[in-house]
Amino acid sequence: MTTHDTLAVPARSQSLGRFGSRFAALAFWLLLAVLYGVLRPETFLTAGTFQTIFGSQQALVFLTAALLCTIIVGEFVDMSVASNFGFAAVLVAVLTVNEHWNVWLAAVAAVAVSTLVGLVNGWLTVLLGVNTIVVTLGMGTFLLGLGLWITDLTPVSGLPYDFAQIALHPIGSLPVGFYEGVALMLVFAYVMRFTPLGRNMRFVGANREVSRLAGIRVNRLRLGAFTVAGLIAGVGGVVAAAATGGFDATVSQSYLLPIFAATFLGTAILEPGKFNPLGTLLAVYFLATGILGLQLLGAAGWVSSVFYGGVLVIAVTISTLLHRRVF
Amino acid sequence: MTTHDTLAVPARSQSLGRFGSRFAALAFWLLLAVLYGVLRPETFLTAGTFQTIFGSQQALVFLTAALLCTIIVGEFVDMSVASNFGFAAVLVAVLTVNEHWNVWLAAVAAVAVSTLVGLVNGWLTVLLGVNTIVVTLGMGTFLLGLGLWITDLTPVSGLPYDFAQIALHPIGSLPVGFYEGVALMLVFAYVMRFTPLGRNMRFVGANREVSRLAGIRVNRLRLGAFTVAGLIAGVGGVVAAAATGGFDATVSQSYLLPIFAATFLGTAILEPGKFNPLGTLLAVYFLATGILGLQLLGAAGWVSSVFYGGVLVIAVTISTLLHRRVF
Amino acid sequence: DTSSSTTSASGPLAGKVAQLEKAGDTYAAPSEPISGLAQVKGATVYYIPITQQAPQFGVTETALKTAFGKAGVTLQTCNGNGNPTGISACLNQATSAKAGAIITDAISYGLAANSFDAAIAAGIPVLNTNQIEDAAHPRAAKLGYIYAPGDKMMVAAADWIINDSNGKAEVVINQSTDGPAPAAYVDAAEAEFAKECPACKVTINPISTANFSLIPASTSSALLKNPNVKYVVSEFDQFVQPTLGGVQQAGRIAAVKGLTGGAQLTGLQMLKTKNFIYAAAGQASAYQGWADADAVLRMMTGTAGDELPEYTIPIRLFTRDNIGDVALTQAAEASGEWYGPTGYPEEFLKLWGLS
Amino acid sequence: MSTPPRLRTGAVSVTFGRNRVLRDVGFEVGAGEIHALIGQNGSGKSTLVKVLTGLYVPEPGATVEVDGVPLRLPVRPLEARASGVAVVHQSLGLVGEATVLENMRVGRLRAGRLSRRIHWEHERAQAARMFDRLEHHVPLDTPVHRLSEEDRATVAIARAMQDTPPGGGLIIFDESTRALSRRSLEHFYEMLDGVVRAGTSALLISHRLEEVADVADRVTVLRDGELVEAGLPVTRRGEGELARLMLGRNLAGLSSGGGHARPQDTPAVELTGVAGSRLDGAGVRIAPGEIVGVTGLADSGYQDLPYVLAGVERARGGTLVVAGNPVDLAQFSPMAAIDAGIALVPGDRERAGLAMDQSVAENAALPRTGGRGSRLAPIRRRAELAGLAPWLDRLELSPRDPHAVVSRLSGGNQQKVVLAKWLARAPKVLALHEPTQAVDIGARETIVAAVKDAAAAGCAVLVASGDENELSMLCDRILVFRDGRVSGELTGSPGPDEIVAAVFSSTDRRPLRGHNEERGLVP
Ligand SMILES: Nc1ncnc2c1ncn2[C@@H]1O[C@H](COP(=O)(O)OP(=O)(O)OP(=O)(O)O)[C@@H](O)[C@H]1O
Ligand SMILES: Nc1ncnc2c1ncn2[C@@H]1O[C@H](COP(=O)(O)OP(=O)(O)OP(=O)(O)O)[C@@H](O)[C@H]1O
Ligand SMILES: [Mg+2]
Ligand SMILES: [Mg+2]
Repeated sequence: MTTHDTLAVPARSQSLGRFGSRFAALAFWLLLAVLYGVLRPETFLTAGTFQTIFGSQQALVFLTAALLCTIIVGEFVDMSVASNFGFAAVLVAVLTVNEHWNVWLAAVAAVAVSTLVGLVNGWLTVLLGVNTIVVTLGMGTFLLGLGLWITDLTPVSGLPYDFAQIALHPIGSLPVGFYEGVALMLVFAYVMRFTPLGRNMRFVGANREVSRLAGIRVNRLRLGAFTVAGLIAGVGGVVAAAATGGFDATVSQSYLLPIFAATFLGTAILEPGKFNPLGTLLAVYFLATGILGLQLLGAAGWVSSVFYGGVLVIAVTISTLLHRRVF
Repeated sequence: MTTHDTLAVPARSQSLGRFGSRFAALAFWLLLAVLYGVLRPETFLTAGTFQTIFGSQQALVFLTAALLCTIIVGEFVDMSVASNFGFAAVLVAVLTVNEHWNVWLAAVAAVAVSTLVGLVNGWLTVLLGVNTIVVTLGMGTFLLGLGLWITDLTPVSGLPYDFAQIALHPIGSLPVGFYEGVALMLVFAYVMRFTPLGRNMRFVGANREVSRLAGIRVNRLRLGAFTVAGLIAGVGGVVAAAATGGFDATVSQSYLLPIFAATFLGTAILEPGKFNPLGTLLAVYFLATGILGLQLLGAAGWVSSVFYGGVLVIAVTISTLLHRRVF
Repeated sequence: DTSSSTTSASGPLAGKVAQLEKAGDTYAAPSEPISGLAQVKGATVYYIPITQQAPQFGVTETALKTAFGKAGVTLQTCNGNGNPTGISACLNQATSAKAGAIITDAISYGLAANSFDAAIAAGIPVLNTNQIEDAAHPRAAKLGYIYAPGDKMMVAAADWIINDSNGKAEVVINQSTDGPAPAAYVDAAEAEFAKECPACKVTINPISTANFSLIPASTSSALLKNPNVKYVVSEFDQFVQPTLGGVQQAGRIAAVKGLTGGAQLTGLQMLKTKNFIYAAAGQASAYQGWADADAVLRMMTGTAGDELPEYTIPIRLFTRDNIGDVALTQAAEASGEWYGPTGYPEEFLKLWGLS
Repeated sequence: MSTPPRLRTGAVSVTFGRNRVLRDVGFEVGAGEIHALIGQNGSGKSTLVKVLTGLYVPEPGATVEVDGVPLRLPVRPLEARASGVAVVHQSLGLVGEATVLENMRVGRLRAGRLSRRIHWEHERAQAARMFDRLEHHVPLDTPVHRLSEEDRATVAIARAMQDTPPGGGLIIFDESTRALSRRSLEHFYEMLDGVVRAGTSALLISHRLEEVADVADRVTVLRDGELVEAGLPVTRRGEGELARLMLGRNLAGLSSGGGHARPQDTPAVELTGVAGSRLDGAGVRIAPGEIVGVTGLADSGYQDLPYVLAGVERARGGTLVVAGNPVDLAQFSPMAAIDAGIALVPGDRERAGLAMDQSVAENAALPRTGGRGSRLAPIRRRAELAGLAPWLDRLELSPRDPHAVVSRLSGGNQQKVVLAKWLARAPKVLALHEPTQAVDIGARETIVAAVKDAAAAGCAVLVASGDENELSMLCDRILVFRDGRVSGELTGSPGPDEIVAAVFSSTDRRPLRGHNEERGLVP
């Protein structure tokens, strides 16, 4: 990594504080793993643990990627990604199981609907100028209701087994869904770091007028970000439905806090103070590690919330303070 | 109302669009009530309906008031109010039922803890400069976990009957909790409209640096806003626990969407484009009316989500468009 | 609320209700002993309740922990969080950790069919408890079912209402939509009303764990639509408080009697303090924990073959009449003394050759 | 015993990270004087002001006294106010949507004893008193964004004056006057003169040395965070001498006018009949190598011309011909303009010039990745940096670090980055709006030279400015606007006086303030 391939790197980028703020969270992750390994070698230090941590977070990876799309172009938090994801998941299940569509056709239809939802979000926000939170919160609640309606408030399941292979087919010891999520984030990171598109996105996020004057088609980019966010949420929903063989419309709401937690925690990793795809990916697995370990130690269900909340505040506070001290 | 007591009111405030955007939502409310009355006179046009609409929204009124405190001074959405409310509610129940404290003492302790939580939020945000969403989201998740912990993940109940009177004592045909919520919002509206404090809050929300140079103690005001938000959430939680005789920690999460929906819908009522206490209060009852009517018409549980989401987007979009035309 | 009500001794189902109000005399235990318990020592069994939010699973979990402790088996609990994704994650975690066995509680097979399939394919015994047997996945060597008495509890509540109202009640049942089993339980209650009380009118109000905030509103609108309703049943304990909120909002708290199924300490405390609840049906969740442990040990050791013994989980109806004799403590709840004599752990241990 | 000075600072030092920005700065402002604080970009002027307003904490040992009474450090804004110190924020610091009355009184509003209500009659009277003292009146109930520029300046001064007791106190202006047109500036100093005559002091920060020479009684000079001169009387010191004090070297004669116009058959740019929000039939022809200025009164519309030319503001009608190719103005966009080789340096740096949280290099490279071209081919960062380096050297960016975050640069250095960003593109047409705002006189020279070099290389330059000095330094000819169209033309490298005369069509360019000697105020 060269020093000049990052945005917003201060002059003294070699300084200790800087380094600290960049890798503090990673060091803490390692420490956590070692700690659990020492405390529970027989259960934690097994292939099963590894598989659980890395094989179970696909939904979160897709959801955080969708959230990042719009956050990076400066739209404050798209509250509809979770519902959109959930709607795609129930839609593919309902169309296949209740309406007897071909499952692949149903999957394409579900992704198309999610993408359209993203486009409508974008249209309302970008072209009509309605507040982002209002639009996405309203759209999210609306979709949740629709999802409950088409499923009659009950979980729908019964997707065919071969369809499940798009999520579960094992490669090495991990399901293919893991690689899909990682590939998505790597592509995202590549775009952000190395391409004009990524730079344009960051600038639109930082200052719309400056970007417009530099010839960036700001509104198109923002609209695109909303649409792609819808697309990613839709694909994620379809993969999640495939993995469980069905879905329940209300599930998506339980992702809201973890999505935000992972995305904001990502701002404390690798590129402190900035939303970044790889930091977010690491944050997802970091949180999964912490919670799994605590479960193995025998902690009860409440511990995951305490952990999510505590780690988020502490990590970002430390990162903020270290980051600030450098200057 | 004198002409100079408004911030951000344009000169042509008498114009039709202006008037429209101010009262469009109210007219729609009236229309809705008439419609339901015509469709279901035997059930909708009863005292029971009236009682249900106005006697059931205390929790939302307190929660939206808490959210407004920080939004008005320019902090983007305090995500912890719902959890803080829930924590106060379970704390009073746990202290009284499990720990056998005197219930009034427990209530005071719960409110004190909530206020402290608000203060910590403020300290992290205002003095350490950590991102508002991170702090409040993290704190909210953390409190949710703590609430689950102290209740062992299950509902706690058994608060004494006379304690319930602080929420349920009937005055006219409505419980006293209704009047408490309305009084809170009226005081809030008075402060915002007539006092120096309210004017200072709006200025801090509009431009921190200018306010600081004008001699407003900006950080103190922001810290105060967070603390008062915690206080209001705590009082609301205690009242809610009194009403049901106990509480369940996870319930608070289900308020998240309604709080935001009502608060943002409030920006389309009375003072378009601005967060305002009375508009929010009306939005709360507006949403309650709509949902109750739909339920009386026989719609299922999903309808409330569709209604919340749909009304939010449509109302704020119309308000945005009307408002825009005026300028 | 101080208006008192005693079970109407002259009501149509007085005898049946009186029977339901009594604690049982014995807990049934299987007769066959288990052999080869030594081979499962050190194994880890996963316990996956649909949500830890419902109090009864905590009681079962405690009993399981005690029972397995005696057998040298470790218990690992994983919260299903009330949704298929969470449940799948738990099942997958157990599968990749090569669990000795998996016990699911109140989770229908179809909710996470792929993950159930995967666990069974990996050779892990799966015990599906508190559920209806899935037609597409019948019991087999690696898949056992223990049926829950949820229907009995709902029927008990129905019986009490029929008796209390002298055969002419209007009832709202807040039915959980979290899976097919709760619907089946309420169906049983409806059948009981149809059979025993043709004059009764039952309204179903569907509610769900994930939409807690909607429960008060939908309850109060159900009451507004049916102004003569005198009884409101909450299917499980965790729904009592929002249900109560709905009754309060409709201004009907004085006129309506509340009931709950799946009663644990919370509901019983409300019963005792005469807060809204008039009757509560509960099942012996502690005993269920021992029964689950017994069944799983049989599956793990191969003692059972393809057939598990029948376990009957006792239920009891608590009312304002008999609640005075019930010790409302966590210890009492965990011992199972509310439902019958507390000697059953000994009997199980005897079967396991551990006493 | 002599009376203590109005303001005395002692040994004020400020360090950011490892960067010592102020070093033992001690100076005094006397009663009833206008005291100028000058220095190069990044010399620490704003930092000093921010110490006085309490935003920055000075290192231990610093002292700040007002009328001989020491203030606690770090300064509490309310204490400073109580002792009579007021600050006028950059760009005047008014909240546009609020009314004049609210802007005047916020932070001072008093609540009724019981009701806690604001007594608007009292507040109104207080505000009106200030306008009486200034002898200028502004409608109290109008939102500030509806006011004319002059009235806004009046409100800003009136607001600051509330903190100063009549005949006492100190008002600090940190480049507050930067955006004011000549007419407003005259109005501004007329009012300020009245205030200062009554005994109030003013501390003035400005890069317009002409302004300083005209209005200041004494001057304090900072260089690299250190005091060069403290309280030097300005009497008869010209701009040149002030510049020498500031830069520590002689400026090679203030240049004026004279590009390298190469009048040819085809103009590089030809705008005709442009109609827009404020424009009504405006037009301009610029030959390759020519530098053309446009100016006029504040609402004459001249400021819109560069934005129309760069496709940023949609014109309702009119034609544009670039290098012989006609362009549809109604469909014109920034992207098309960049394709056509047109670069715009906007006037509002914070809003339209730079993304403040990004680095210098990223900002400068943005035009390369905006515009047309592949979106997914990797960026070549090394090449971008190499292209930027010479411009950083030429414009003397300080600190000269391409990876520095822009928000940490001083205002003038930020302006240099905006220029570097567009000059490095080697545009065919350069549209500039107030290009040398906020930069010190030394940097102004280099910027002027850079623009002239670009012109010499064949670039056609349009400069929109209300600053007659800037125009006179840059332009070959100047078009004066009135009512949205060109009303007059000055050719042959016109001087500042000529420009002002043409704009205001009254012959006198009044001095900003009567000469010091005449007032007899020189200590
Ligand atoms: N918050 C900050 N963090 C780091 N460095 C800063 C900060 N603020 C200012 N500086 C640096 O301090 C120095 C002095 O800046 P200051 O703004 O006081 O200069 P100035 O004299 O006002 O310049 P200008 O004439 O351009 O306005 C500059 O080098 C600037 O980069
Ligand atoms: N509190 C702060 N924290 C960080 N950076 C700051 C702070 N205050 C100011 N700066 C930065 O320090 C630099 C100097 O700011 P300042 O307000 O002095 O600009 P300025 O020199 O007055 O601008 P101009 O010359 O355009 O008038 C700017 O880049 C500004 O963004
Ligand atoms: Mg400055
Ligand atoms: Mg400056």
